[in-house]
Amino acid sequence: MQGQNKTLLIAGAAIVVLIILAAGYFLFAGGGEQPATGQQQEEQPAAGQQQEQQQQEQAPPAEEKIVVGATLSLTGKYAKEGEMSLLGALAAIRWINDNGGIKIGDKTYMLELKYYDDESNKDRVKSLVERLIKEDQVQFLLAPYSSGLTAAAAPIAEKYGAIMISHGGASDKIFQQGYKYVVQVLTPASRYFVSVIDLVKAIDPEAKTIAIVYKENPFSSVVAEGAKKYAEQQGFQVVYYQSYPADAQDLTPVLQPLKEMKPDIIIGGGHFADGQLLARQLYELGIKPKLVAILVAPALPEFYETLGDAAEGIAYPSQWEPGVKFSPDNVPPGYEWYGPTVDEFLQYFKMVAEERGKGDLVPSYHAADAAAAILFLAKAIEMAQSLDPDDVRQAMNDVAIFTFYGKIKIDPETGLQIGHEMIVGQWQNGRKVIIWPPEAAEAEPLYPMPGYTG
Amino acid sequence: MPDLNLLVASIISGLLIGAVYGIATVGLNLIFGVLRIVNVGHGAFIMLGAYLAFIVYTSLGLPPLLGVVAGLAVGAVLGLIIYYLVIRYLHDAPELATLLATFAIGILIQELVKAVMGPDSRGFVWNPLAAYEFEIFGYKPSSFQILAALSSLALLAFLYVVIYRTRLGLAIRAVVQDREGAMVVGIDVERIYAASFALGIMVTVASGAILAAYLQTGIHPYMGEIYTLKGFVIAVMGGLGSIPGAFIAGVLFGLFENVSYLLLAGIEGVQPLVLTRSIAFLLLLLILLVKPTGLMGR
Amino acid sequence: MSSGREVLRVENVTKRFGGIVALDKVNLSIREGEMMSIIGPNGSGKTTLFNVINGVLKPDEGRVVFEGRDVTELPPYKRAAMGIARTFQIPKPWPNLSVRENVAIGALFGRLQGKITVKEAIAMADEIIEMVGLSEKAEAEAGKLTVPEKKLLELARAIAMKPKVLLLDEVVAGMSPRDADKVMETVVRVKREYGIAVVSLVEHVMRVVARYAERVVVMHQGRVLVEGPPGEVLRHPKVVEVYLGGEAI
Amino acid sequence: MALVDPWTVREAVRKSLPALAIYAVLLAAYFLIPGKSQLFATILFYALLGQAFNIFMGMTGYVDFGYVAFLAVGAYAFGVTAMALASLGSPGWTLIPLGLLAAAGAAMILASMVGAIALRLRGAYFAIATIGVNEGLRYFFEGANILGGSIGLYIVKDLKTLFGDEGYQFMATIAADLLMFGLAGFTVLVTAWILSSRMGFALQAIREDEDAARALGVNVTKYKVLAFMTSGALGGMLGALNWALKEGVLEPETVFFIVYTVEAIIIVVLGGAGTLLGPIVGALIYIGLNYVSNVYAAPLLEGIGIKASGLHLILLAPILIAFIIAAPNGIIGLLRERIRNPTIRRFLV
Repeated sequence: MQGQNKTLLIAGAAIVVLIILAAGYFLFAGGGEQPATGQQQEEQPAAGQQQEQQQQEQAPPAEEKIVVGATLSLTGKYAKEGEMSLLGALAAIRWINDNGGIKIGDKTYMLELKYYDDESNKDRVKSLVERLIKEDQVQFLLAPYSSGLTAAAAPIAEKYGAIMISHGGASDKIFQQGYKYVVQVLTPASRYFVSVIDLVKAIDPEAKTIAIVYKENPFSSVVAEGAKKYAEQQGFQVVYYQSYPADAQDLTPVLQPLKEMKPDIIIGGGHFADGQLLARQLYELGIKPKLVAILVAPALPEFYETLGDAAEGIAYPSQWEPGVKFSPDNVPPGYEWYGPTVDEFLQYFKMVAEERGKGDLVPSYHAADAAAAILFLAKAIEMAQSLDPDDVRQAMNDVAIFTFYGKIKIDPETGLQIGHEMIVGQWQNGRKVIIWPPEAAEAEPLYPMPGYTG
Repeated sequence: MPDLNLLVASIISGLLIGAVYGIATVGLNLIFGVLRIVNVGHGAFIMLGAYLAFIVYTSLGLPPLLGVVAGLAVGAVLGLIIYYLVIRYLHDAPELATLLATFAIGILIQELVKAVMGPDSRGFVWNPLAAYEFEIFGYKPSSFQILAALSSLALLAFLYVVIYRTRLGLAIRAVVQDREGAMVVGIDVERIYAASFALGIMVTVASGAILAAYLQTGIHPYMGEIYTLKGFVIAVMGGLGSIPGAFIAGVLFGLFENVSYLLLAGIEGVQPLVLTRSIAFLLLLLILLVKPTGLMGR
Repeated sequence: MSSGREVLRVENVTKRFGGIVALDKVNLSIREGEMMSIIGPNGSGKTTLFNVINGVLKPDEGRVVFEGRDVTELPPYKRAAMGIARTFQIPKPWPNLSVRENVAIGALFGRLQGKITVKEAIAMADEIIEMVGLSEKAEAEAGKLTVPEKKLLELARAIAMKPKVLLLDEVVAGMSPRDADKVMETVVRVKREYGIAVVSLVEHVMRVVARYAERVVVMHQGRVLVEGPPGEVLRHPKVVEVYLGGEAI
Repeated sequence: MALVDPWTVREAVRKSLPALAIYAVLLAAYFLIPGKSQLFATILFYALLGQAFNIFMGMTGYVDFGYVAFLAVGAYAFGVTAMALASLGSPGWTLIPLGLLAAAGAAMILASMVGAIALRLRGAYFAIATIGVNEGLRYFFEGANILGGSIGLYIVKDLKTLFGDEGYQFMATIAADLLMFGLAGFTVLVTAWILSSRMGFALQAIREDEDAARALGVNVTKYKVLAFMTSGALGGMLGALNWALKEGVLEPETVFFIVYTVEAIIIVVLGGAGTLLGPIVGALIYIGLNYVSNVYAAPLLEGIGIKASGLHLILLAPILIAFIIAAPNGIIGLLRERIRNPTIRRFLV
């Protein structure tokens, strides 16, 4: 009995192991031990579809290429940002390739994007990042969206020494954790409202009180904290500082006291849906300060489509707007021009969007953020004259470029972005216009907002 | 002491949104009552209804509340399809299997809607009676909020008529009470299941349209998730399977969320609106402590 | 006739449900190794009495004394561990567990709770299953048994608890006379072997009562009407009147 | 009562062998298959999530919809311990035992508090009351600004203080995964022991018919609470390892994310509730399918011109539905029904 048991045990265990191995083989056949060129996933271009953009942005043959990896949130709560990031990155890559690629010594490299959907879920990110690095042989990565996802990816990228460029949604705190290879191209969350506050201070010495109403979320809480601190430094009085839960459907309770309080300025918001709600309910409740500035939501065309009159006069801090006037002619001292002009970027964006059946999309700043990450990387590689991540990371410290996106320059110590500045946009007569900084402005600020009664 | 005007405002807006919460939960409860299935994809159907209202208004130029009619129609078709394609096979399966199935259905609907409508957050402005001012004890709710709450009541009345005044309703109630008994007296339980599932989905999709008319912003493929959660809580608060219970609990939930804000607003150093969520869930636990089967559960 | 010492005493137990008095000052005493039948029409309070004895219900007044200890406030599982076992009118085996597992759980959590290993419990289960004649079904899922088999299983499960008092709720209802006899023979054997006191509830099957019971208690509208040996009781005029509707057996 | 009854021990060992074998294969794959270690770590995480969840849900039939709260609380407890030890200047290794202890302890405290209220409830009422606990806690962290409020707790710096830069790298990538393998082995043994002991029988009786179990002498409350606390403690340690140690950033929004509970349910149901192998098989299928559809299938479809973000979920959802219709009792359940061979059946535990 006992001896028989043992045999059975061993036999059974063997069977289980075999099943698992077989399943494993089935699952991973085609992965694993291929030569590591980063090309095995490439599809043959179908006949007649020469420039068909596939999941990998294909490089013209006979040239070497550099694969940039990305985990993008194409599904889940960051799906909108993910879509924009994808198109923005593709547009920048296409522009670089069409303009001679990246030269290292006498070799020319074409860029290529390899990406997967991370479902906005941090427990998907890890295996995908590792796959990008180890199997797709990627050494340069666009970081996933949001600080939670970035934190999940960072240790793995660090382990393999791959560079991760943050292009969205990450809290400043990520850059205080001592990661060596994580750098940022967009203005950090804590400085989102700096330009708005500067604007008010510059044009209205009378304005003294600010109310902050924000969404309780890792990103917008940092934005609000930063805004409060900066406003107080600038001599404003923050008279109201309240948040609402991430999925709030009704902000009336938080907004009601503002009717009596009559702050000069109201700033806040968080994301797409709640930003619309905030603007809408301020309007419904008849709360009319001199200026309302809201995060994220107003930057999209849907904001006006959704709200109509309620959108009129709403300002917003933005990383970038299609109307910006950054050009090779107004490069600030200490910076050098790099990459496409604004028009070129818009044109390339349209091109890649059309190929994916999204021709009518207008790029949001999330698209520009991702494109900026690509440009920053390309410039750093060129400066390093090397594909070694350590060299490139070193070179990134010295990159100071002026692009269609504005200034890009990082803090060598932390990787935090210190060059790029927010601009301020505003809805005027159903159109988004840039109102700040003055050198980029398309129109005078509509100030105070329509309906302000004092 | 909270300001009296604020209190009145909170109560009224709580009642209005509460009616919408209530109707948005009734379908969940109907399906649970008859089929013993917890529809984890509930929110996806609400999201679908919200998009219907959006399309009815922005593409057809009709009042978004007509999305309720579209919702009933779409819900009926969808409900039957899902029932005969999936749910039918899961009668004898453990309860949890249906949980997985409805979750997958929810994901599928979300992703298909996203493929068609895009990931953007949509909305519209619709205030048909903007010229009139409604004033209840000094509080002025918008006309669309009142209309949405009234539509909730109308939809509830529709459901009431179906369940208490028709042969189908009688059969449904018989199955809820005792399915073996119903079978013995010659009720085709299979068909009643199908009909109840479809009816539940109909009401849920239609309630999504009402919700959209009330909120008018934030219509996106993932908007439903919070309503799945709230729906569960409200359903249990009211007593699983009880339709009036669901509605009453919905109203209570809305009321409580709003009024508890005023109490919390006095506490230093906290974020009252965020904490109202904690309080609402605490209320659920308290109710269940006193009555483990919810307010109107058996 | 049994003359053992008293194991269970029900004292002045009253239980009300709203306005209905389900049990009205009921007094009962059961001795070791005794076989008692409680009869009474539907609604006479028999099952309520069982529920009070076994702890599912708490009485409004009165107390339940088991082996000289007041157990009125104890939860069912503690009473089960002390030696009160029961079966249900509608059998409640655990449907997805095998017959063996069902019975083994009885052994593990009955009076031997904590004194028996899992292995011993399984061995004991097999023994008892054989005794009640379910050996062939030992591996089968309990849910797939026929109703009489389920009743046997419940009996086996209760026996495995090694109880001092075994409460049988309509254990032979709906069985053929042959099956009923088989079950009762088993009960009698167990009773003799282990000296268990058996209390069985019977609504209709008077033949069984007459044949196996040593003492009969008749309940009516929540009260004990008559009590005594079956021969006497079943002919008692009061019993004939209220219970048998005037017909003598 | 013999706690270490030799028969129970033998049974437990026998029952745990197949599961341990699978984990051993996973561990080998983790080291040997290049570029897939994080895939296997992810499978491991979900298998563990399913297993820890299963101890309560699979065995008692109670679905704790707020289960992720245990992981979250465990992760926070670990995080706080790390911060405390870093500020005290303790040696790095002390974090592992102390942090895990804190995580398990915090989760058990939560379990006993929740259990006191919610375990009186039955079925769906219990399920949804526990959602209330999870969401209530999350909003409490955010609204009352507990441990960083909605911004969350960042402990990477503290971990670096404790382990040094190199050491942190090792802890966050390899050591965290290895510790999770250890936890997996431990969880298998605990589960197998429960299944082979009185407790397992009691829990099964409760799952099948709680009233009958009570009448038959099972101390229903005690076993429910025991199982709940065991399940919670394992969950707490899992959260500590996978989120606190491995990622170093804890945000209420992502650690109280209810989707993890739903995924735990999916994994347990796919594999077979109440079985030891079920959650592991479920995780292999769920994460395997997700990975394959994401990494291989979706790009293939894009290659032939079908371009839609979310494509792989559109593929995955119907497959999951088909799976559950074909095997409503899970894969292990199906195999048990189909396979009559007693030798193989012995290993389908």
